[in-house]
Amino acid sequence: MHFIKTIKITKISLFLTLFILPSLAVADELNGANTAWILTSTALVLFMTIPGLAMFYAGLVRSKNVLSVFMQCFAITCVASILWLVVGYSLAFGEGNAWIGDFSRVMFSGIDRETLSGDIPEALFAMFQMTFAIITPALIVGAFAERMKFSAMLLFSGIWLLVVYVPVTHWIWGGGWLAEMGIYDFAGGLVVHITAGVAALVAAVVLGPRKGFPSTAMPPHNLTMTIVGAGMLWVGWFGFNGGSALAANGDAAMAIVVTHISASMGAFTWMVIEWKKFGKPSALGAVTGMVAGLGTITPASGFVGPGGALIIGLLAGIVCFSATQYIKRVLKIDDSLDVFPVHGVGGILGSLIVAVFASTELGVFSGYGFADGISSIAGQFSIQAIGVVSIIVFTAIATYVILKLVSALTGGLRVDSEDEVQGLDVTSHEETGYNL
Amino acid sequence: MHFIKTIKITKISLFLTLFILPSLAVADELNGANTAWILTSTALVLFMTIPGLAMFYAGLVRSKNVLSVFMQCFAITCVASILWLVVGYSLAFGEGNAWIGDFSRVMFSGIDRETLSGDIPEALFAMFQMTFAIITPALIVGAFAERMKFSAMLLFSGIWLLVVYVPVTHWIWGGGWLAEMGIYDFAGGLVVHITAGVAALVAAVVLGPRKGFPSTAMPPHNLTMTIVGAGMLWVGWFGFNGGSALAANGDAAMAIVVTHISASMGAFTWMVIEWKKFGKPSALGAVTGMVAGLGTITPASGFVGPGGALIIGLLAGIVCFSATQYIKRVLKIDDSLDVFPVHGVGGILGSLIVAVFASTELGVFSGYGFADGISSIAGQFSIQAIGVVSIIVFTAIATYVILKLVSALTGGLRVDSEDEVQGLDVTSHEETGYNL
Amino acid sequence: MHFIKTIKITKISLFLTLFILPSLAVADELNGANTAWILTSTALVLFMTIPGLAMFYAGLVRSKNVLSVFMQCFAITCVASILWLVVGYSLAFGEGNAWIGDFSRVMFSGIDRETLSGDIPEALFAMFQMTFAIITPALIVGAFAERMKFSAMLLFSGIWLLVVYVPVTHWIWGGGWLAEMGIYDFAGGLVVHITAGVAALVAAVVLGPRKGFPSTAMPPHNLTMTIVGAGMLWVGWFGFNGGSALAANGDAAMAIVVTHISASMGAFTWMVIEWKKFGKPSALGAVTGMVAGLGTITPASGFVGPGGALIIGLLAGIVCFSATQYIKRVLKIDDSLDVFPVHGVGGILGSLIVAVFASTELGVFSGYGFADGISSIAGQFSIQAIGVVSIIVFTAIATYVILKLVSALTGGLRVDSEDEVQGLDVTSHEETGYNL
Amino acid sequence: MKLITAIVKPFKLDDVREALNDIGIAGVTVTEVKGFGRQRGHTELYRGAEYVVDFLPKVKLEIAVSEEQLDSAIDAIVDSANTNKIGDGKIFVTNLEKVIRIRTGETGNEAL
Amino acid sequence: MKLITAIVKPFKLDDVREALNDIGIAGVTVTEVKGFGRQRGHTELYRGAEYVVDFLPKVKLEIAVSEEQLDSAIDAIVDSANTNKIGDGKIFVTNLEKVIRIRTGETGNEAL
Amino acid sequence: MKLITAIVKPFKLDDVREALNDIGIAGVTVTEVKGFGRQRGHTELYRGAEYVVDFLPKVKLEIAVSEEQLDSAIDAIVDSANTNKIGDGKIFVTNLEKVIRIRTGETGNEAL
Ligand SMILES: Nc1ncnc2c1ncn2[C@@H]1O[C@H](COP(=O)(O)OP(=O)(O)O)[C@@H](O)[C@H]1O
Ligand SMILES: Nc1ncnc2c1ncn2[C@@H]1O[C@H](COP(=O)(O)OP(=O)(O)O)[C@@H](O)[C@H]1O
Ligand SMILES: Nc1ncnc2c1ncn2[C@@H]1O[C@H](COP(=O)(O)OP(=O)(O)O)[C@@H](O)[C@H]1O
Repeated sequence: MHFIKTIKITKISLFLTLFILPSLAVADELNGANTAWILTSTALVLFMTIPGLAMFYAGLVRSKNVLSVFMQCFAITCVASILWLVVGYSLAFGEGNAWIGDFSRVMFSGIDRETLSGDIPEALFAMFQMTFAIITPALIVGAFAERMKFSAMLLFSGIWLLVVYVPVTHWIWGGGWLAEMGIYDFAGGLVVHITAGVAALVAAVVLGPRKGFPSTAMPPHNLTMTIVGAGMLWVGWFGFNGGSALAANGDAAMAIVVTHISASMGAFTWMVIEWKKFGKPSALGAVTGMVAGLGTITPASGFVGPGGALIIGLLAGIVCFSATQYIKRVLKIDDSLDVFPVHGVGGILGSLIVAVFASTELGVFSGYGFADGISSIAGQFSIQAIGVVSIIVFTAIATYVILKLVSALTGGLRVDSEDEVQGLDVTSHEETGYNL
Repeated sequence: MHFIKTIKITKISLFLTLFILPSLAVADELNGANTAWILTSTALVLFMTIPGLAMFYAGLVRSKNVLSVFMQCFAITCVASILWLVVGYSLAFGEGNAWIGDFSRVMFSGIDRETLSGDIPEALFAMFQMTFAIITPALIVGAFAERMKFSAMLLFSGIWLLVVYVPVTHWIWGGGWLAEMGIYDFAGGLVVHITAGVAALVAAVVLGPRKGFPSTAMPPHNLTMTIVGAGMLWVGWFGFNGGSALAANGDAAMAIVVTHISASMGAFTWMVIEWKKFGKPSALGAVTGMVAGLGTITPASGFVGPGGALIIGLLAGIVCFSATQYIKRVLKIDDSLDVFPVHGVGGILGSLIVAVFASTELGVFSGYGFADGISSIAGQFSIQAIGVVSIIVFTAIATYVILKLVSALTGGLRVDSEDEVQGLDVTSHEETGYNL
Repeated sequence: MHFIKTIKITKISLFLTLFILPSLAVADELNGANTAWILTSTALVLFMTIPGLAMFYAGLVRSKNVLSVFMQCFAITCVASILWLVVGYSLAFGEGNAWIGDFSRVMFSGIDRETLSGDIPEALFAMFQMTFAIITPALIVGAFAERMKFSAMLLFSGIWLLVVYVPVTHWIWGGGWLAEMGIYDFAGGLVVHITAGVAALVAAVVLGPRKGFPSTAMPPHNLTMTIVGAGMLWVGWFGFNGGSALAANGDAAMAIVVTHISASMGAFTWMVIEWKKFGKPSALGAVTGMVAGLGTITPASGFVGPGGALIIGLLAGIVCFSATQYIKRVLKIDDSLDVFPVHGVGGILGSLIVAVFASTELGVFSGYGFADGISSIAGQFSIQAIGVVSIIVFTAIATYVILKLVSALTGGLRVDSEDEVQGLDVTSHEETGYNL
Repeated sequence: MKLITAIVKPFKLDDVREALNDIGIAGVTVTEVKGFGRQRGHTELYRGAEYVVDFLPKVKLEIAVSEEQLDSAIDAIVDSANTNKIGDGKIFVTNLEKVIRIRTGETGNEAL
Repeated sequence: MKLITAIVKPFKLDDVREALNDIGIAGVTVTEVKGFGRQRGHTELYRGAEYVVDFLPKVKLEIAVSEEQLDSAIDAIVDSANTNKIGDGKIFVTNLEKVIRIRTGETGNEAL
Repeated sequence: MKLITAIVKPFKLDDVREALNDIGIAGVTVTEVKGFGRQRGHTELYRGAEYVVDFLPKVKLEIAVSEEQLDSAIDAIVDSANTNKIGDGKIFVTNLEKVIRIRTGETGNEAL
């Protein structure tokens, strides 16, 4: 996204000017309008995690674990923010090399109120990026909900942020090796959704299923909470994708249009599938399809048009629906809140299919062209495929290792079986969600 | 609103330039600040529907129907968005004639990232308008809640959007016959609230009351949800009315001021009436008065001042309170969540009274003047009255015909009586809202 | 904040130009970008009160009083808005003298759509300030929740707004005597949090504890509601502190960065303290620490850097945690929802400590310098201390007198004991929160 | 004295109470319960995970009556709660050895 | 053995439990119920639609006791739950034929 | 006929129902209750205010059975609900004088 879009103009020089040495970009002037929009977008993306995603997830668990999910999302928000300030931003967006940034921005040093990144304050750029660094580990929570130790969860999320999220961000948005290749990831299909989705799948397998899965029914305790959270995610996503234009202009507007259309189409498609297949469309299905549509359009949102978005939303609904059934019913993996089939699969789908719908030659389904120097769907597709595969492999291995390490450090990743039965709210936090 | 405000300057030419052929408006430059504010406003108006309105309504029904209301709001959001993209926007804002637009913008064709509408991207204008096209049919949900078939609801909403909302929008904001007359409707008193309110009344009558109405008590199942939704509506309305200025300037600021004042005064008035009449002010009363105040100020929000807003809010409280009592207690019509007495009556009141408080000669209650070429309250009032009456009549007839048609297509508009008793959540969506 | 930051440039003249006689500031031009951001910020700050703070508080009471808390927050919103329009803004920001404004802006007279305040519309500045005038009395609700008469509450809040909030605002942001001294209060540590916190303590003492306190357990009835409200407060605070820059620039960006960091650190610290002290970190603890971090950074948010914010958040967690324990366990004062220990103590802490971290000589913990003409931590600190002490004393005395007056007028501040047992929802509002 | 425990469909509660009222019985204590029996529940699907809801919401009425009221009370309940559909519920009768009104200390039929 | 079923006002629950505790009875099972009786409910208004809430929230305590404990238990409940206001509730006593503690299989008074 | 009232731990509900099913008893009425007994609750802390939750969530099963089914039903419950930990719960048996199926008016064992 951020990086990629500008690099198309004068690849290396702009890169240096805008991102690595922003304080030197004296020639550039602050653009107040763009700043206003990114300030807003930052609030919107934070809103996605708290309370949006927290509610979306918390409504899906059993009522004895509702606070534990909220607590995980909140604690991750705090820890990720502090880590991002201390070292994360610097390692992700500091110049460094093709693989990792450097320590030039540790504690946001060198970032003054006047320092710019492009034509917005660098403090704002770093803050906007912080909200992405928050939501990504928070997404993984859905995989290990209702059974992971709070201490292990915290340690895992912090390490994972630095070891997985930060380098991948550098590769794609920080001028790293995938950026150099011309990969397309407007707002985080690879950086956010694939990393989170794959980590979720690995975590679900390593932790094992919840006690009783899949024989015992574990229906969502409060679907109204989940739907309200879904609504907030939808709205917040305007900041996620629209803000990734880093400007208040037609790019941002079109990003919002395609985002919205894909969400609508994803939800509608999922609804229709359930209607056909099970006889009744469910509200949970509709909002799941919506999230699938949003996740899938994310990497493509700056590169495709409304027609493309319609197809992307349609495919998101079909593919993510099938993936959900497959993981749960066939593989019987307890990725409890379906993080991988929705975000992981959606992210993969979107990161690949952007190569098609970015094409300017599809009539009403056209997009806005390929990366600099690339002239065909196949050309763009192969770069996207390289990115997808390498990030899947890297994330899977790194996540596995981190989990094993954390397990060793905390004496096991899971709470003990009795606590799991009684619920994490009381046993881990000495609280109960509801006393109605 | 959008259209009307500009037409005052150089009526036809500007109209052509800004709205019908925006891509030709090459002379105009993108205004980043206005774009930033309308991007934000778009998010705010979507936020009004999901989760705002959905929560407001869902809290008012019985707990066995809570998900069905959420599902209706979500499904309408999806369907209205897709229809707006495919054909709705083009028919509403395409040049066309005095009655309807054309097909020049089908699938947003001709809208590029650089295309402007006035000084903001046309993609953004179309998207902002899309959020209005979403909330209008969603408002009607309150009338047929707890008893309408999901399939019939979906079909009705889609057809109604194209047959009622789209042409009325064209008449008023798309340069149609009412626009030509100089009608005032800043943010949708006629376009949104009267159409939705009247359609609600017709739907309530055609569908008939809920089983048990009015003898059985049907208290709101979760007023906290309703109040939270009300808060979101209030905040979101800043985007609805403030965004309708299509600029980040004093007009937007003043629109927000009067919106806020009318809401405060509407809520306060309703509260006081209940206090006097029933001995106790209720929270539901307060938020209902707030919505009445918001709905009533909507058509007037760009034309009146804070003093006028105070009076408008006061009248909104009094008139909508009386209307609610009348419809429910005297006429015994089961407009279940009071859509007509609040939105319909509020919309009518506001659309007429703007003719008074737009006057610049009322001292502290003055507004910002009449439409171009009109010089008296009576002059403006007669135009407003023509608009109100014709839109009421058109909406009522069209809604009735659509309902009959949908009924024929879906084998009856209502779920069967046993399903109604058991609740729509389980019978239509195979889910339950709460498993606390 | 607003005032203070500009006064540094050319103290008195700018003051006159920008704030007292804004309509004369003809030389200044509207800045659309700043307007866009303050429009957004205004929505965000309203969002903090409704539904944010209302949910935060309502979740903490027992379910029989949930609507009464919502109702109090909503009614205060209405009344404060109307009072602000009628006379509050004029008395706070009208030129007047060192102690109080004047009547030049009564009913916003003289404020046209073109009138500017600095480079944004004055209508917007007045509206933005209105949202601060709403949240401050609403914060006090937490002290007398579950037992105060609705009529007494309404009367108290209205009078308190005019007698306490309005003059203090004038002293600090309206060019009054503390402004003249060069006091630092970027977004309302003194104006908002100290006044509300001290008033809360006084109200808790004057009203006396809830029936049963402290022997009977009164656990929060819905912590999920509280946490969701907390999330909204966090997001909305970006508008509160970021908007107080009155511009979309690096100052706003940095204000958001330090706000976010302090919130994260406050929450994290509280969590760790509970973990150490009680064995388990609680979600309620985490969000309380977050609010403490936010309240504490508020006065400092435009003057300190991210390093300073980290320390401020840490101290907020430690100090406010201790204060909570002390008030509740040692003093046994039933400040029911801990308004004083969190907001009052946080506000005091932040208002004093800004004198340290504004210093430019603390390396990575540096801020952006002292007020005009002040050159040392001690210098700034003594001004801050004068402000803190005088506002505490003034607020305490005035609040006490108002409460006694209101008590006389309404025949006692509390509902009768039976109504308290049955709950305020039914006895004061004839409603119940939940019929699940 | 006898204690009647009746398990009926929730939407029949008002009818039953009215029928009891008509024969002069105003005191009833009601509990929301889950019923398992011949009548089957339904299946809910959450993202494809099946969840068989095998209980049905019912309400339980407990009514203390004097011997004389017993038969008319039973008849009143049967008549008003009957929908002729499976799951209409049951009536159980147990012997009540003692009844006391807390407010007054009255016992026996007086206390009903 | 006897089964005492007491219906009392919710805010009296703690007092009753304490009173029972004082006479050596620690085991109680409590259910939230809706009570209909002489005491009248209230009317709620939702946008002018009246809703008569004719039930009152009550709690039901079930206490299995030995014959010897019966009278003191009844006295304890009456004393602690009494507010001298209408709606204070009732006590019902039925005969218990058998009591079993699931954990140990103990029966009779042992199992209480 | 007898009425069995069993108080068990919530997570054992499914096991108990299955065990009853296995011996041919399908009808059960279940209530969520709060239990007080030997087993202790826990303490919750809200911003330092201690709140002793001294009750434990339990479920109460009511099962009407014929005399013949009584013993096997009791055994089934004891076996399936037993975790050998304190708080496993109790079984109470009372005499049922009458049972009526509302739908058909059948009485006695037929009605079960
Ligand atoms: N043996 C029993 N003991 C206790 N409750 C029973 C028993 N059998 C049925 N019930 C209750 O009665 C309700 C209705 O019974 P069911 O068998 O479904 O239909 P019917 O009443 O028509 O025979 C059940 O849901 C359950 O609550
Ligand atoms: N005949 C009855 N059978 C069962 N429960 C009863 C009966 N009469 C009263 N109750 C219960 O006792 C409660 C109190 O009874 P009520 O008549 O209101 O006052 P009082 O206890 O002073 O006589 C009722 O709310 C109801 O729950
Ligand atoms: N005397 C009693 N009367 C009614 N219910 C009881 C009685 N004693 C215990 N119970 C119920 O049984 C549950 C378990 O009892 P408890 O004493 O905790 O352990 P155990 O079942 O191992 O003896 C309690 O929570 C309560 O619901």
